[in-house]
Amino acid sequence: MATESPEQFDQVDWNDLSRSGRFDLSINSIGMLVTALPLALLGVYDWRFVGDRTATFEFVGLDRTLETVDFLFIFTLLLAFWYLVLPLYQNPRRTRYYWKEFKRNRPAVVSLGWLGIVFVGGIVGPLVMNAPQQELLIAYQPPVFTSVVDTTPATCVGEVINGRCHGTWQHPLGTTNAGRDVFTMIVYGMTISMQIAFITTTIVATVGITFGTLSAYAGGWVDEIMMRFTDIILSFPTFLMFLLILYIYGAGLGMFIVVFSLFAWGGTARYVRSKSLSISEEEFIKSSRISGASTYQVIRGHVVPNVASSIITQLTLLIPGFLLYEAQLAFLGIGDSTVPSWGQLIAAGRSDLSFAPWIVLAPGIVLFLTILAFNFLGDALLDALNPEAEAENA
Amino acid sequence: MPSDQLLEVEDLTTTFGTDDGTLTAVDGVDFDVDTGETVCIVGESGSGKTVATESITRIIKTPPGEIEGTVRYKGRDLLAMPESELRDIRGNEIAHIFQNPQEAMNHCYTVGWQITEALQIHQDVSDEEARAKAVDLMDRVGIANASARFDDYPHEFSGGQKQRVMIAMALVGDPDLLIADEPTTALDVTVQAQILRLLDELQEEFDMGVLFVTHDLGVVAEIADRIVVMYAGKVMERGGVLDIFDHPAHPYTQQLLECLPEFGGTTVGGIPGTLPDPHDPPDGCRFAPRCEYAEGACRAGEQPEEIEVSPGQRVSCVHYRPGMDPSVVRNDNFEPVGGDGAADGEGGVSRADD
Amino acid sequence: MSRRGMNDSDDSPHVGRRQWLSALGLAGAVTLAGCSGDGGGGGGGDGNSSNGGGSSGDLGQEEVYATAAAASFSTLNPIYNSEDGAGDAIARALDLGYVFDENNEYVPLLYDMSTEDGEVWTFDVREGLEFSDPYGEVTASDFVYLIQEIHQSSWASSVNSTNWTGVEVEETGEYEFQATLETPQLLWPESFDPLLYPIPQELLEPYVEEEDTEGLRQDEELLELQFSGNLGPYVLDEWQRDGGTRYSRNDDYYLRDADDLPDAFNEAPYFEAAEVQVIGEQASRLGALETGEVDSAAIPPNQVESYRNNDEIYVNRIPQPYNEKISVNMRDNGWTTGPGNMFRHVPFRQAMAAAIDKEGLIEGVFRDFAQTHFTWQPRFSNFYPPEEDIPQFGVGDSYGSEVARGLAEDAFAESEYDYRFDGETMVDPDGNQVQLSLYHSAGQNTEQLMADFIAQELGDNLGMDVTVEAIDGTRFNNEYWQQTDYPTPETNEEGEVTNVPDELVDTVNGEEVEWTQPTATNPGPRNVTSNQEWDMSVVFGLNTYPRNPLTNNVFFEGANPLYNPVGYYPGFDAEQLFQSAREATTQEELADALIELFANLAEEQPYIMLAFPDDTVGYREGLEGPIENFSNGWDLAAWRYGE
Amino acid sequence: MGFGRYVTARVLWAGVVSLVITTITFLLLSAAPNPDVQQATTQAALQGGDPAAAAERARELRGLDEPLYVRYFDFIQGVYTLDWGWSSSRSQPVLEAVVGALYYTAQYSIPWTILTVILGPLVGVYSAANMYSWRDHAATGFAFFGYAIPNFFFGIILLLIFGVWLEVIPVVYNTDVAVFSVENVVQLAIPVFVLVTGSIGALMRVSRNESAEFQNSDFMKTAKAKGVSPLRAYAYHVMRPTLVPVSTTLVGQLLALFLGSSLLVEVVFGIPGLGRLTFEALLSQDTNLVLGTTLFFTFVAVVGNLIEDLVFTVLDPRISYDDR
Repeated sequence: MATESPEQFDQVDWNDLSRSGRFDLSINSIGMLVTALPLALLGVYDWRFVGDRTATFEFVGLDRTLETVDFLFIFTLLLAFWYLVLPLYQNPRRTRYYWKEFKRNRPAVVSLGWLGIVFVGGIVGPLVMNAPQQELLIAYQPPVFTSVVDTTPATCVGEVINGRCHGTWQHPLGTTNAGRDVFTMIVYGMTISMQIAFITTTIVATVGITFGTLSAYAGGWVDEIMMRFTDIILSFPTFLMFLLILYIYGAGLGMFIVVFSLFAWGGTARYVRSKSLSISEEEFIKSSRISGASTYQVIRGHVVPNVASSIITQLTLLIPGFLLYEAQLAFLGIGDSTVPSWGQLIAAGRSDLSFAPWIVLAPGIVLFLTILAFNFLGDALLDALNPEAEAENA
Repeated sequence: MPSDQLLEVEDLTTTFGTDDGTLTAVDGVDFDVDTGETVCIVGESGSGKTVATESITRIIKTPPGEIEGTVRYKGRDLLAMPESELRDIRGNEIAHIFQNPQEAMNHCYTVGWQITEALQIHQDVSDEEARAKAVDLMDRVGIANASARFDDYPHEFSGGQKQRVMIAMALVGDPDLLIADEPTTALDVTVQAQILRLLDELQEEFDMGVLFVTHDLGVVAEIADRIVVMYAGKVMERGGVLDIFDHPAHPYTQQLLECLPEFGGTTVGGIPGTLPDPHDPPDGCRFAPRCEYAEGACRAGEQPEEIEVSPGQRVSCVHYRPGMDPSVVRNDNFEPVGGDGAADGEGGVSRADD
Repeated sequence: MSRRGMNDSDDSPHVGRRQWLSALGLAGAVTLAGCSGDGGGGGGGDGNSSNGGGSSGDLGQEEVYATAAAASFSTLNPIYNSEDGAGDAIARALDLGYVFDENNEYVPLLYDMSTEDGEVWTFDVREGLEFSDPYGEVTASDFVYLIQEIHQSSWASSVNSTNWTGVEVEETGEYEFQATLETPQLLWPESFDPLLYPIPQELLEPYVEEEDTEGLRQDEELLELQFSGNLGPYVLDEWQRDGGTRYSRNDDYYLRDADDLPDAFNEAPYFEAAEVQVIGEQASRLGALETGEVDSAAIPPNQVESYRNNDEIYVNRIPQPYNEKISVNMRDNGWTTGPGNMFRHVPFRQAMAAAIDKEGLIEGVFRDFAQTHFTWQPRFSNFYPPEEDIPQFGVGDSYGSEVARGLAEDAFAESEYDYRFDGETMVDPDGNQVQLSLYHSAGQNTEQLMADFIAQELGDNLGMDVTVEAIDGTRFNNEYWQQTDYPTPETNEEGEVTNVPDELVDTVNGEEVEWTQPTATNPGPRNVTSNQEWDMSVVFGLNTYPRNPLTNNVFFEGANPLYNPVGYYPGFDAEQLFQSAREATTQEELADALIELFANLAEEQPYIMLAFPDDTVGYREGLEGPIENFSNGWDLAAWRYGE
Repeated sequence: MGFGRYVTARVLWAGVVSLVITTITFLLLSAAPNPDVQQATTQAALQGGDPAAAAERARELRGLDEPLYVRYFDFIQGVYTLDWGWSSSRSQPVLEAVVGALYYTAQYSIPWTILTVILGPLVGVYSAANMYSWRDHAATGFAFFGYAIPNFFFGIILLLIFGVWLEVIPVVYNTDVAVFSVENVVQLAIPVFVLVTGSIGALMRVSRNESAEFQNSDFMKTAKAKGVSPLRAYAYHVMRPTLVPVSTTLVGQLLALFLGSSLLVEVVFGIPGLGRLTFEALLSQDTNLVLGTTLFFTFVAVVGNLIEDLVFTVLDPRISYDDR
């Protein structure tokens, strides 16, 4: 079984980084810098020079506005590419090993496939599909292969047989009360879900790891204060507080992401701290200290790689929570209505549920499947990245 | 074999169904233990010793495990017995001590609770009686201030103390047979000696048969009456402790002994090679792939039948078959070190003990 | 002010006719959530659902008359209630002064009103009205005390206080009192200003002495209507804050003995008990209707057809005076896309009105259950101008890209800034597309549909880029719609204005206008703005007051009326028209002035007027009483199940 | 440190946390404009009075003219003396509103909690005992399903099926029925079921994985060797250590659901409980009530975390009080 320790996987690429020191950067970091720089420039350009409502890419003729959330999203995508995907490519042997381990869990493979679809759909969909337009006259078209009483839709796009309007392939999942195509809206919702997933993950990981390691290495009363602070964060009724903020100040998707991820890192920080404490006791850290490695290098080279696998798992299991919160807010009618999320779609169809259930069912099922997929994936990662757990289950 | 033995194991075979096929951990093993006697099962880790002992009272999980053969305890076949009847024997007549005292106790309960548990399951005793007996036993196994420590939790005990508690736990039902599975392995050397001494004393006191599993021949030398050498689920050699230490017949036994520093310890790195794949054991002698004397006959057919090489000492090796030359194996490379440390050993028959 | 919707969140109260000004005064509290949901502010259960198959105790199906409210009530204290839903709940146990019947005739309940000249009004209090013990009979002094010590006090902040500003009240007999208005008003009762609840003087006295607002607000007798005596068809038994209210029949109901009312009242009420159930979810209200748990509910237009096929339910369509319109911000913080607020140009507003297909909107969003809205009156109003006198933007020839663009070009010509069409696109002087935001209430499906429709039409026909944004009604009201922190004129001890700061002075149509009485909903000239900038909104609908259109002076009487959040400066002499309407001594004069007013408003489009949605209410088959008229519910106490 | 001192320290700390969160809430709300004052101002303006004076009076009346710290201390004093003010959106004292809503919340929360606490670990351990059997797979599937399906979505679907289509449960929550009546059981069955499926999944997973570890542990072997019956072994030797990690998950799960999803469930099913109370208080900008409900939820969260800590300590004798 797990004769190769997965930790080695993490160690290698992180060690590469730490060994090379702070100025002699690895290809990953160079790549990250090289790609993030234009993004930052574009961000500054968008912020300083482009009018509030002018499309960011107007100078090249593209009519697409980038919001702050989009910039963050692209940034996290770059991070994921340079530090997650590229290392996998750089070490094909390990990747193959991982794939072999991972492949054994069939639901997880299916889940990964589904999330892949959501991811690609979220990135590519909005580029190739037009945003769903309101067409009141074709409101409430049923999904293909189904039919409804023909008084439900304003006009029926498909055939009317025996007083029932039949769905068509033009609108495979039907249309909303505004005549928007449900399928298109679901594809657009994928972008939102992926943005939530990637950005929150990055924020939680960054804050959690920083806080946890700092706390562990500072020790003493600093550690005490930091951990008590974490306690408060953990008992904070985030959902309630967000409602409060929303009502007093108003908030969009960006605010949602920031608030929820800023109150979600408590568990990660606690975990990283305890792990760092135990690792710091281990010989190799002592020896690397003796050999003159700085605290930064120790954390970077030893602590982070050692906690990485657990954190990836933890984060995978956090994401569904965020998606759920977004949907809940939207359902309450207080989400960010300018973003076409699945939750918004569910909320829009809620009052029509009894006669046009597909408006709620389609995004609801997609949301359900996505949350399910993240859970399966998290479970599989837990097994694949943690040989002990694997051994137990065998 | 006479049926008045305390424990007779015949043709014991334990297999596990796994994803990669059937794994045979113990493959047709026989041995027996008599009252008041200490029998040691010796072998490398993974040779099937533990599985063999745990198969006796069917502690092995079935499934995935599957146990075949006969295990007669006081004439009754344990393997054919219904589970409920067997439960009355476990912990009451046959007790177990396990390798890792750290893990073998439930961290959620006090040691007292855990010691008395077996008693209260099997015997109709009041809480007070149980407690009194447990405290007595704890005292007996050498735990100071036993009545106070009765209510302590396992994590409040040191490793050696835990093993003492485990022993108390095993003895609380006055067992006739004690199966001790590497009870000293996890302990440091001084504590090991104390525990061994304790076991020795207790065996006499309780007049038990002891089946002792270990890979440590040093321990064997101290306590064993008889030895069963196992390798890859098969018995390689068996006999009285003196016979085997004096003139080990099987190349495997010889190599095991060579690892002992008292015996000159030439092969410091252990025996070269690894155990065969239990899913697919080699033909012929299981040890053949690692045996320096192996020849064609070793690699064909079944494991060789056991051949008596001296009274009570039997070996499973083709070289002792009639018509073979045992001296190929019994060469002079083997030079057991005598009790006084002098290396004389022509024929290698000096006494390690006694 | 109402926004009706077909989704469950339009639970918030909309303001009934009874309390029109309270609504205005509390525009904050009332239009906030901006919607109303239910059907109608008539006198009773109309808009809500009425339930013949209630569940009270052991009573049979038809012995309980229950209505369902979409939202729970903030208060049942008659002095402080400003919500329509709670008004209905109070009305079960406590009658108001008078109602209008289906022919728009005044029907006296507690008192009759009469006048010679519209200036001095005499109130004749009905005899035999009894409070509960120990308060005794209702007399003129109770009403006079209520008006003078509560409504006209400076401390009580009652919701009706504005109605009585400047009115002199005098007790002239045990059952008679007189009110003298500052200016004559022929349609005073129609304005619902002189509508009063009966409240015992003795109950109020301790609070008046202490000027104890909180105490009055929180008084249990008021909150639980414990003094209601024989003054309502039912007696309030219980107010469950979330569940609603429960009543039992009032056998002593005074109208049983009234001989000036239809005979149906002799036996009223016809139910042993009554309930107002709070059912928040629209789907649940409909579900309850379908399963028979309740048997009347407002039906969203897109489902009317399916309910029409239901044998147990009939659907009434009740026209309403509450409008759907786009508010365009003509203040300095509007038109955020560039310089020169184009909303200030009449042709531009006309262009917007012409760019939106009103019939398409009504068909698509309201499924034809709405009327087109061209001027500030519904068509059933007596003061609706002749069709040929008013432009009908957004229908027929006055709809479409060409018309709209033509009008927009006129507006560009008026503007000092170089707005123009660049191909299909409307661009600002820098050549960037005009980009505006349009707010609607969060969670309001109908509003969102409408907003999306508007955005699309303005995009297609005027080449504007309109972003639709949802916002919570309360937040919109506080941060965008109103400004409570505004400059105030200096006053002397008598409260006379001595000096008006420059910020409160602006030139309107060449004349200098002073905002001597700024309000949160009209905090000053266009340079005084709300905290947040905004362009367009459909968050609030407004009442058009068809019974007494003079009331519309709060919106349009000059540039500085009470309610003008959008900063509209009339381009015609509105003040003069209102004045002549007020001074009219005959119905003809009144009508002439008002018709001219509405013709002008149709031209000016102070708000981009879109539609008057009808209420569509489903009733249980057999219920007698509901009418398809704005007055629906006036005789609620006499409603019953036919044999 | 002894157990007593440990508990004292934890309780004190819980007090501190609640104070911090209360303070944050107070600051958030005091930074927002007060709708009451705005209303008074508007009112005054319409009456022709002086809005500035009216605003001043309204502020005075509500004590808003005092410096922030005075208001803060008054507020804190009010919080701890249970004087939570008057709810303007419901015309009743805040405490009364909270207690009234709690009555309905408790009606579904108690059965939900009990069922979760009992069923979660039981099914989890059962699942582990039959690992990789069809029962295990069924239980696991159910766990994942319940975990992944959004409660509110599940709720409306079930309401649609059982309430509207099949008409076996009432569509409208009836507050009139007695707590212990068949009607109440019927109308609460679906909300409780939805919440249980939501909370039980994680518990089952944790119980299953943890007990899988324990049932293969050496001490289980010891127990078996002692002649302990399988039932007793599971009940004592597996369940007990499993409860330690499970208790953590349990409190966390219940709290998360209580503070988040139960609100949605109340909205979906029309239960006038605490969640809806909070939500409606926010909608109507009823400051006092918002504060009151926030306080209550904070209190629940803090107490929940406290209980979690204490239970953890009690259940796992290895935890020494000094470490935490």
